[in-house]
Amino acid sequence: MIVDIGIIALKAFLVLFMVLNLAGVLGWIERKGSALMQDRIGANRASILGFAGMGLINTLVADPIKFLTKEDFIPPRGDKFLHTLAPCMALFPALVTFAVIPFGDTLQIGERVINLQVANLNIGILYVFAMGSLGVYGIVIGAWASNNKFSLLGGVRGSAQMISYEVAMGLSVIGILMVYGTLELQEIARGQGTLIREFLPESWRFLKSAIGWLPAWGIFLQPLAFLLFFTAAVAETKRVPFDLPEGESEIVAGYHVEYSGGKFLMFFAGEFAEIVTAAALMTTLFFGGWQVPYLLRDGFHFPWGASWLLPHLAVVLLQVGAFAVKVVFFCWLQILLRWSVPRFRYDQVMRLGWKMLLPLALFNVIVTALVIVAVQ
Amino acid sequence: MTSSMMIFYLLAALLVLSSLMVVFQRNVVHCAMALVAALFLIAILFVTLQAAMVGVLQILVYAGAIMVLFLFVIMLLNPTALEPRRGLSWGFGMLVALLLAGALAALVSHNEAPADPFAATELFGAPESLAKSLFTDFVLPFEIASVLLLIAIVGAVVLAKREHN
Amino acid sequence: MPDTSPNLQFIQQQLGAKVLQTLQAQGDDIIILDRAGLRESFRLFKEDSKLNYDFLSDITAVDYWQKKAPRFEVVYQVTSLKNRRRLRVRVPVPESDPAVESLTPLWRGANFLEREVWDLFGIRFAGHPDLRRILLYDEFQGHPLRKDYPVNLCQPRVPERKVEGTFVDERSHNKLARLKHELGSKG
Amino acid sequence: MKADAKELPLEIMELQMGPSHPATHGTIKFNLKLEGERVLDCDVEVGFLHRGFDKSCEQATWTQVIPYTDRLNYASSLINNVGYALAVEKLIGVETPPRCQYIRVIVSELARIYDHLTCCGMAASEMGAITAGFYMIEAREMITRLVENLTGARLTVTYVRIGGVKHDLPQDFAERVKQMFKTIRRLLEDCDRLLSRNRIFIDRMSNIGTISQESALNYSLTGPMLRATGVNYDVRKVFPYLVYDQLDFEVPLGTKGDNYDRFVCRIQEIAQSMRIVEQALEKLPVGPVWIDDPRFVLPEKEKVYNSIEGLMHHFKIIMEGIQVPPGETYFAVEGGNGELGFYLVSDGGGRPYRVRVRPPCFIAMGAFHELVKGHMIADIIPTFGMVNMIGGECDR
Amino acid sequence: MVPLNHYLILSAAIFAIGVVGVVIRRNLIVVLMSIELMLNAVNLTFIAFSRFLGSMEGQVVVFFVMAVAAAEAVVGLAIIISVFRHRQSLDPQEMQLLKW
Repeated sequence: MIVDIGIIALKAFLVLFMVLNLAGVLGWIERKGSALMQDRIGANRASILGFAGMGLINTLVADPIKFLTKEDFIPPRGDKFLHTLAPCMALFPALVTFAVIPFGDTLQIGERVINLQVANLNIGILYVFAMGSLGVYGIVIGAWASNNKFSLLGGVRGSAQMISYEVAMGLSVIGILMVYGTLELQEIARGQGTLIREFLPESWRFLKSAIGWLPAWGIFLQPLAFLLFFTAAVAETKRVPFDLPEGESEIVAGYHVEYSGGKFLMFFAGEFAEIVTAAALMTTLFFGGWQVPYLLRDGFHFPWGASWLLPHLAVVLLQVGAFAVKVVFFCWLQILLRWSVPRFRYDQVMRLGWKMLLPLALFNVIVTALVIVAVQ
Repeated sequence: MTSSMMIFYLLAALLVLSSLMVVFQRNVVHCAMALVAALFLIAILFVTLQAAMVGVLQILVYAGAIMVLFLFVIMLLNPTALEPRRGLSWGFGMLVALLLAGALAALVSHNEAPADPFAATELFGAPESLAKSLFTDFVLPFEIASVLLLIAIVGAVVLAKREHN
Repeated sequence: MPDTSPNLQFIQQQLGAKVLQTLQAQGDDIIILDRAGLRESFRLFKEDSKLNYDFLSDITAVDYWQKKAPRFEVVYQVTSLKNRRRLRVRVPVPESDPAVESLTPLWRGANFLEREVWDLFGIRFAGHPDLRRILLYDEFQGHPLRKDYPVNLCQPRVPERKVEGTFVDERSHNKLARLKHELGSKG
Repeated sequence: MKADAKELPLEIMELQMGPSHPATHGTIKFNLKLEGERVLDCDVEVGFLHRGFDKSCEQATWTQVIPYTDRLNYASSLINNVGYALAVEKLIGVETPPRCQYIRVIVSELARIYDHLTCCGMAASEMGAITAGFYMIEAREMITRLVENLTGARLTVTYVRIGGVKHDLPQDFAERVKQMFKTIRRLLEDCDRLLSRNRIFIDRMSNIGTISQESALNYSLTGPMLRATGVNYDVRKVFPYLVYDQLDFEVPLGTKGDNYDRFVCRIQEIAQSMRIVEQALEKLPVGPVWIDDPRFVLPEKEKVYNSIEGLMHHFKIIMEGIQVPPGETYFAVEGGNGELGFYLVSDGGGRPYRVRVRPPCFIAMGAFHELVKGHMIADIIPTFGMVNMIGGECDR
Repeated sequence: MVPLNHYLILSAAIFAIGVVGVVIRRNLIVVLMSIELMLNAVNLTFIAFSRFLGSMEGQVVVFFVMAVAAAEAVVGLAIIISVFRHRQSLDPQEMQLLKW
């Protein structure tokens, strides 16, 4: 009993630690990466002994200290309680979502089998959406409590945008749920361990030989869904090109214009934690989660017959490593996106969400259903 | 007292507190936030009753969508003036509430409710079983609900649309 | 250099006594106009198919304080894009009644330019829809481009404008008071 | 419901955007009336950077005005210098030697490229396309370095003098310009891929801030703002000055008069300006860069230090200023934002009696409310960006 | 395990609080929120009964209640917006044109 609780606590601590640190690292990567893209140096004081790479450590320590030592400003006619509550509500959902994301298969130590996932809920993906839908309160409440017209505009934009894209996001995932037949994220990840040929009926010989050797990842089975999910996820994290609630050039900083110090740090960390969460979800749903292609429990089994057996611990480490690499890749992709495109306008975002993504997601669901019926 | 009882009492106390705040806070946004808290607590109660699916839907639909809509409208209208505090219907309201609570409590206490719950299986409350009853026994109400939602959407658009000259 | 050109002669014919003088300096066409019926004169410049000065380049003024009899001169630059000609119109304005007709009905672009002349010279434009100060603040006293406005004149300090609903919270008020106190004890 | 119950408008929100707002470049204020996100009315308040340019000029000698003109449109201070010097020269009635004229054309066009790069780059980065903005700023930085090499200053150059330019071009100038243009063309190609063909950018820019040809003329707009509506008015072509009539270049025109047309006009003008500079460098004649007239030109340092006549000559020009005959004149050049006119009045002394600048972006701000009315708040940003209001010029 | 009665008493209390809100508040939005509270109190009973009787039907009904609540909230808020546009007030006492 005690050991079980200890293991869960350890897992939760590890996940939180990784997410928060990755969020901090992303803050540095964003600065350095954007500098790389824009032919500048970027964060040029953050180095240790003149070695720029060490600036990462420097930044990880210096950033929070800088934020935490700044004055915590509450606008005079703002709502003190809600003003304090809002950043917590922005950070909280991004962190708790990670509880259901599997970062590896089961790990066997002696007799004990440890599921590498903090909590295995049978409604996994719904829990993610439920928590994600709470994220909007951080914005709306923060915007309202600031007693500032710019932040109010940001709050209105943010609430409309997040509700709209949640719909498209939810519908885009339905296809994945239909293919793998479960809501549990661990099961979805396991379902992506096979090859596509297992999904195809015997009679579709040509397709089987043509693409059958591909791993059965969501991206191959539901490419359109991935595009929709990616778009909606970027919109949910409120980053360029969907950063209208912030819109620093038009409504200054939108919902967090009146935030400073530690509270701003929470918004800031919340945004990066959301990026990590979105990347983890993309990985889990569409890129096999912790799966390495052709790596089964006992080692590699290639489709052309060759195999290479590995010890259990090595397999688990490989899988966890693969998950981490994929997550970091998708974080980087989102950061790359931020520095490449201009911002949408409010009505354009709404049009894209309701008139493009939603019908496409419905279309995807229908096509998926037809294909599944045909295959069976 | 078992741990489940303790959890229940904690949740119940918080739920009553937040419900009272919904009714007695003067600031509309505070009311709305209290209602969000109440809905969240009810969702947790659902989960303790092995209705995780419904609990999550509760958060998703109520807290995630309906309440945001409420906040959206509050911000849109921005009713700055606090509502007048008139004592007229206070007594009446309290009377009704007390009568109602009394009647319900009396009914409940006379009722021979089963103290021991049905021994639930793993599948009870899972998405599969909910879906199965939804799409077999309740398929007609389900369709009617979708039509209702459609009507609501159309109605809302018609009501809130600006009249163009 | 001749003091007239076919263009200027044509204008003189059309406007008659309103034209006080025509000049040609450095190749520029200049006419000095009476301020009576100014808008109608400009309507002629703008709408006459031969002149076709349909583009208002600039409006400004010059203060000839103690140099000329009507103290001010409002100067208009109009351009004909079609004929590729410029015309400068100078309108003397006396100090006793510094006002001319506004050109805003003809050119909406005259709005800001006339506001600026009012702001800096104190010449009013009759018929201007919104004659407010533009570069300077509302509480500014005098018109700085007049030659009798000293260069180094200090304007009185303007008290903070009371805006409905502004409120300084107690903490920052105390901070300010402390700061003032500290500065006072030092200096 | 009563039949006469009229629908009340929703709460109209008044929003004061500026003067310290990230998109207003620090020095302008929009008093907006909003319904939701839609702009019902916009009252432009300028003057936050007013520093009495006209009054200051009246206190200075004719030459001392030149540094003040640097600070008008500080993104294209060389054009301001050239315009002012040309106006004074017109008032005096002298003409500079050909080499000087070519050099003035070259520096004007460099300044124009600088101005347009600033405008487009800032507009892009304000819309979130920061990378494209930085590419343009990188190109701009190269021009700044070149200008620094030529004039000794990066921004407030004070390069042009009445009757000449401060000094001749440095030796490897042509070579450096060639190198620089190569890089700028490459960077502009990148920006073209990132911006001009980006769907989001096009959607944000086109059909926003549209103004018709008639209104644009009525509002006295000039420069890229007017040319984007299709009016072919470029001072360099219509009233040629310097040697522009001997150089081959085109005037890019738009059709719709929206922000996208303005953007494209400016980008194409950069290409045309580069053509002009290349031609001018090729045709650059040898000869002096000053007029040969001791009344306006300072003597050489050698003479000042070694002969009493030289010293007195220097002293007279510096202390009393150049003697400009009484009279008045108006002279306009094509500035970065349009017709940059100087109206000068001289009473015959060493100091100007009146210096008036026709500020193109001040006049453009007069039409701004027309451009943004009916659009969303977010549309103010690209519209304002493409007007390219420069506080120094607008508020003087 | 918590007995069923506890859940029923709790939901009765919440329901009563909701009724109080509907009766005493003078703000249409809060009235609407109180109605939501009452609906949730009922939901709680359904779920509790479903658990104690071992039948999924309670949960299904809650599902439908949610759909109805969503529809009701949307239409209610739309009505509130249009009422506010006409009267600039959210006080239900002022909407008395249909009074006898």
